[in-house]
Amino acid sequence: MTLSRRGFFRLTGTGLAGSSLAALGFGSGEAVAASVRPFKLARATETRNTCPYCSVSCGVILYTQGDRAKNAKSEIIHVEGDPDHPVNRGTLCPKGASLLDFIKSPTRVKYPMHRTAGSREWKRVSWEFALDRISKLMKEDRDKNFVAKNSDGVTVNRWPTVGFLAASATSNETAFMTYKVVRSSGMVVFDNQARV
Amino acid sequence: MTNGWNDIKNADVITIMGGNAAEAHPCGFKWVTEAKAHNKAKLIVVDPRFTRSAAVSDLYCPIRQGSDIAWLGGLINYILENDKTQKQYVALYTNAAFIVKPGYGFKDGLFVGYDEQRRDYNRAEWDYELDEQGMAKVDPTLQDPRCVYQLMKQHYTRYTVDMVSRITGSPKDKMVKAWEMIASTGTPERSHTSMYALGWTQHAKGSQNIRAMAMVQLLLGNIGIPGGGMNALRGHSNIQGLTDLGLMSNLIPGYLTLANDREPDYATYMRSRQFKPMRPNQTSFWQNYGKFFVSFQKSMFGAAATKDNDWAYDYLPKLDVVYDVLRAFELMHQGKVNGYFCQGFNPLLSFPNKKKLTEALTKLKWLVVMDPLKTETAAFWENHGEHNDVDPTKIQTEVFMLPTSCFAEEDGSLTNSSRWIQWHWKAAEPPGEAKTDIDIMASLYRRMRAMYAKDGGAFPDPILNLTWPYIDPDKPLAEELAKEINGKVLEDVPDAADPTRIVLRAGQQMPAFALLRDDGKTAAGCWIYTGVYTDAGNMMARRDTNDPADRGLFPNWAFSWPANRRILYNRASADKDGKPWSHRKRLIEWNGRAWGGFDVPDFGVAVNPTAGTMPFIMNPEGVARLFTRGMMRDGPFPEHYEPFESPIANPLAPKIVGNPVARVFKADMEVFGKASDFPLAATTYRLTEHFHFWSKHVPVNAVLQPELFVEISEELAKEKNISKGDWVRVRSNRGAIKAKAVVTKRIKPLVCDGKPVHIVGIPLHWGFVGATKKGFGANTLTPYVGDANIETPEYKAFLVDIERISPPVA
Amino acid sequence: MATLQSLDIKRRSATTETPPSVRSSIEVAKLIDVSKCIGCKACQAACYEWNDLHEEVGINIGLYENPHDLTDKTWTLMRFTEFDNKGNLEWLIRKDGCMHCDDPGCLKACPAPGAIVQYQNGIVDFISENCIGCGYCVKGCPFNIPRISKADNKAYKCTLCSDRVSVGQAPACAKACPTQAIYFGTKEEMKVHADGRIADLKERGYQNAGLYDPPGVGGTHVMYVLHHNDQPQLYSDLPKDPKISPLVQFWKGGFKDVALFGFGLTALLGFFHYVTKGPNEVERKDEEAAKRLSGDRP
Amino acid sequence: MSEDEDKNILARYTGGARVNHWANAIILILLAISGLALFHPGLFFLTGLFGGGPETRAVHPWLGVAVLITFGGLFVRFVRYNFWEREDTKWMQRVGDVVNNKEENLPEVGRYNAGQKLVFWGMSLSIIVLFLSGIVLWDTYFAQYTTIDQKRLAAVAHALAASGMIVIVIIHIYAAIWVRGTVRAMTRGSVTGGWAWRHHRKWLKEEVAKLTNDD
Repeated sequence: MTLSRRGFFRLTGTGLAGSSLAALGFGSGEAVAASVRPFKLARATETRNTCPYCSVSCGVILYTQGDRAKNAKSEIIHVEGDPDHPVNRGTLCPKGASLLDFIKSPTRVKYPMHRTAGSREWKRVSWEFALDRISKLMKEDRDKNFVAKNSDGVTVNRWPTVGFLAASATSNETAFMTYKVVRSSGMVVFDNQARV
Repeated sequence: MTNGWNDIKNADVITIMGGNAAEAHPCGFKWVTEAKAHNKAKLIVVDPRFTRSAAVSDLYCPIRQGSDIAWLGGLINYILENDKTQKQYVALYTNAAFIVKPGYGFKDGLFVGYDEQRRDYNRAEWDYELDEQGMAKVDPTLQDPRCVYQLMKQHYTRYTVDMVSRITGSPKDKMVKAWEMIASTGTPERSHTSMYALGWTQHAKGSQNIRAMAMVQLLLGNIGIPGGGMNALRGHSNIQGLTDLGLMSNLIPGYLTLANDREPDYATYMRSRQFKPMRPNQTSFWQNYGKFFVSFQKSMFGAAATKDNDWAYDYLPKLDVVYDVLRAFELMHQGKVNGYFCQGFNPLLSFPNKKKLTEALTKLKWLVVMDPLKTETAAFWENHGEHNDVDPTKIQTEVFMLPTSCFAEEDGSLTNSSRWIQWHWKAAEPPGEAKTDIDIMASLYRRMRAMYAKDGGAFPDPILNLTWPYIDPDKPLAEELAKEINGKVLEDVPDAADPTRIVLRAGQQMPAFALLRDDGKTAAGCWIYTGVYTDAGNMMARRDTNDPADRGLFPNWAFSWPANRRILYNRASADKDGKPWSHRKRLIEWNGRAWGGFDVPDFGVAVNPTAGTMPFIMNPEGVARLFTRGMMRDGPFPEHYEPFESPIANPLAPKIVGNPVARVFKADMEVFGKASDFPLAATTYRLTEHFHFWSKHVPVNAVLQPELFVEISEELAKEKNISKGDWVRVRSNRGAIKAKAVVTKRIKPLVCDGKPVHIVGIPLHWGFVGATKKGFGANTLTPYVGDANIETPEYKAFLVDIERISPPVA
Repeated sequence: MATLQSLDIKRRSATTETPPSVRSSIEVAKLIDVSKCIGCKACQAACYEWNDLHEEVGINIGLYENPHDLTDKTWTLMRFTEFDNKGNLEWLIRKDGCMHCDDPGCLKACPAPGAIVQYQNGIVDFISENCIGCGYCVKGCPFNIPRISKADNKAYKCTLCSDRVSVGQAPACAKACPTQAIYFGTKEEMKVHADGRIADLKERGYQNAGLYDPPGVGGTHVMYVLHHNDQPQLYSDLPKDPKISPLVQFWKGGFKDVALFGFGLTALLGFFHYVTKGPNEVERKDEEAAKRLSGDRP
Repeated sequence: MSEDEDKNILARYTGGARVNHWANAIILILLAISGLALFHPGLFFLTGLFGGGPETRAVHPWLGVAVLITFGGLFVRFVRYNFWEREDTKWMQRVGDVVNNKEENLPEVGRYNAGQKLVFWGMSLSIIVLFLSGIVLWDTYFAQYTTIDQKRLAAVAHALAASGMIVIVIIHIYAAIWVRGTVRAMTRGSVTGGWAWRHHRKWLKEEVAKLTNDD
């Protein structure tokens, strides 16, 4: 072991007595507990995913508590970049690095909510109620406002009075499902975020 | 992106203009730093603000927002005047040699054929002269005064250094230095990449901004080359996928288009879409349009789509106009829309003119918001003081807020801007009772279908006949949908030469889009995605990190559309004989029998280059277009027009206000502000700490950028007596916002047309729900005007005024 | 005591002497290349998330720095400086945080045994259960890094993710950094890498580019590549030649031993005085003299 | 009190003064112990007396405040006897005789001799310095009011003043032991006439004169 400059001072300075004691076999200094925080992901389950924010689509690893055993509820406890991903190679931006806080955001919606005309408040409703009511509203409007032929008599089969704004962070599979449902109904007021 | 994120590392010169990659795409920007570190690349940043991209650039050139075409036109002029083009590439791979009709002309800022009443052009004369066989005439010497090269040269002679500097406010020395650096890549050994995003698209002439740089890239031979290309960085994680899958007002998956009212039947529809080659021996790939359309219809309507009913041609709606989002809200504002769905989208903050949007939503009978987060749109009827000053009792809209899962709670794929389709896996259950969007859409459809089956109603056929091949019809699986998008064989397809041999067996997943058919024997939800889920499995889930020769292509990582190709137009990386232009920039080459190399060739694998087939196989010309014919509504060459709200008159054509064919509704035209009332040039943008209106719900990001601010120069601050941290009010003719002031050296007044123009920067991330301090939407200020071609709103250039105010009472 | 080799302790606060260790491990370092930093704050976000820190949402005060200073929950902070370099604007963005000095002033100042330790790999870590919250580390630090929490009165600062490094991972900030402006490895490797970066910067016109590894504190395990290494103070007052303050050196150096010696000596002198000169006792004649003086009054 | 039977007894300290002194003394000892515990690693074990390191850190400044208050009481009580006089300088010049128990060579001393006065003023000064520097170091409440450089200076001043004070206290205690008959002044409030004659003759004379006048 080479003796660094600092080490030299240590030896010659106030530590002289102690060092000498140690050299004589007196292990001075009480063993005070000092250990690092345990690595918090040691046995967490890893799931590969893609950052939902921008179109770089960085690979991320979601770490969940629980080993998927029946009696352990999976809970995401950490998100980190996927080092294998060719584009981000484990790195993340400030949004990606805080994805956990997005998943756990206090303003996430957890239950279907409904606001009636003129009301000042939300009311929690059941899925059954919400879906029944929405599909009924849809059919009502479609049956009333569907344009089968235009003024020139050309078959156009469009439904111009209800619109759908699709997302731009949902999966392709969601997108295709949405496309099928929206277009088969004849809806034309249909767009996504690509224009903005 | 024509290329990909990793490929940026191969560039020698990188221009970030019309974007701010370091802030908006930090992990993609990594490959810029890699190019700088390992390829000795130089980074140029052209932006009104000295951004965090500029902070690590080699050259920063300021520019007034909305004057990009002038700057790029000057660059084109510089390249042509100084003879910096990559000559063989331009002569062979572009339409430089094509002869244009004699009727074409340009005068006083307008192309020939302008109709002021309709605010539109008659574009008939913007086309090639054809010979007797219907083939375009060319002059390979580029000397004919009516050839594209000469017309282009003539068009851009007006864009002198003096004129460009006068328009843009860019200092001449920096501007010319940047041009010189970019033009240095007009050689086979060097490449230049263009990285842009909404800084170019969010203008009334957004498409032409991009085209102008595309022309530069073609002149320098940088398309199809490693480290080159036109790279749209794009916005959301799956904005590429949503567009690919046709979730836009006029699209069918795979960039097919909906029919319009003038196309009553399938034959008429196909006539304007199956482009015939315009030069001998060209591919004109869109000749296959029918195969993609029929396969799509089979995927949608299955057995109900038959040859006899024109493949259920009438099941899809026809368009009288394009119902883009600006029109959607205009119609809503007029009371013509009754119900509206917002799926993971927050239009109240995303679209221009918030006041108009609130009025429009108020006129809806019902609104359904599907989102993991509580959005401002869902809460548009809630009173939030000055941040959303409405009276709920006066709003009669019925609103549903449906909780959806987020990315972490579902399986599926996303398509990034490199066109990589990547699969992701679910890690946990969604909170509370939240459901996936797939389940919600399926539930709505199932209820509709049941009602139509039972009670009938308006044209129930497409609803009743929609294919629904899912094991659990109420809960389709992402994998089932992925297989559907890929497509499958419906009936056995025998070999044309040997009918005993079955090429495609019924039930099999489609292996490639080249095998799709227009006889109803194949189905594919989105032809460009064919290959994502074959019989070999889920190609999107591939995780092979091998990258032969460090090209940055990663051919077996996930799947890249089309056909797992990583760099579009890669045939152009080789010369006419199929030899790479340079060893350093090689991608694919002709080995005498076939094309091969690092990437999947963007070309017929067995097409001998000596046949004269040119690289741009999607175009009927076979070459890339410097002159776009009538494809763009606002001109075959990009021309500089001022923003609709501009501090100066257009020095090139002072009488013309804005893009002469940009889409403006009448009432919106009336609320444009004048420079005399609103003398400051404003622009909106994102900050790296936030993602749109989403991350403000995230506590960590709220800590990193907690409160709305605007950025102004020290000079303007002095003039207006504003110090850093002061409260200011920013007004446009449409509204006013209050914000904190950030006074910075990073914004400087620019001298344009002889007078100083002050710039006000307005970040857009704040609203009235979330973890950040409440703030005003930047869209309180922005004008409601859309790009001439794709209707993107002009968020990047408008006029405001600013004043210091006393702090609001808490 | 930590058992992993990389976590063997080299020095421990307020311990008269740390026993010499049989094992020695490789020194690690984090290299922050300011010339590649885009100020995106990913490092800051990653730090919050990894360390489970929930900082308060603040306000804007006309700056990009948020929060406005390091806190007990913000262990790293991007600091922004706009520098007009003869007409060419430069936006100098520095990631501030613990430098993990080889001669740590905090450790020197700390009075609580084992509250601050320096591992063999160079990481200077605060062991919270031993911390008494006196704030001496704040006074000892030449970079003004540690902060005392109002919640639990303990000192906090960057740990260089000692928990990650101990299991062979890079610190959270280094892993997150999109542009490799933060690089992590052995100190030797980081110096070699820095040489390459400095050569590149010189080629791009930054003649004074260099490595900030200040010898005044024995070098650091967080180093900077600076375009203007001749003027580190440009980067939000990064000290030009940091060292442990002479006042702290005096206070925490030999003085404490001298003082104790002084106390003992004083007492000892008294003792020897007593045994040599004896007590000063009142004698009978004094009492009588007093009586005389006062007559017969008691 | 048979021992005192043949002696004159003089009152020296009132009950209040004694309570004040011992309160101050006890707190000061605790203050010194807690301070030393944080001052030298070798004495850190003393934090155990206070319940541990954080508790010691927390209690020390409050003890300081208590010392300031109790010493303030002593200061008010005794400051008037501690102004420097000409004899004190003379006394100091013959300090060698003091040490060698040759009091006969010294000038007559009033209520306090020069050494005692130095202890008084030394303590006063140390406590002022300790209090002021202590405030600067008391981060729990006052961290934001000073710069780090000021804090460093305060830390050094605190350490120096504390060391000085501890030396003075040691001398003070030793002097009380060495000069027999002194301790009772603070335990019983009185001294013998002989003690006063021997050490504070001028004071004795003044006291006697006062009594005479009272007659």
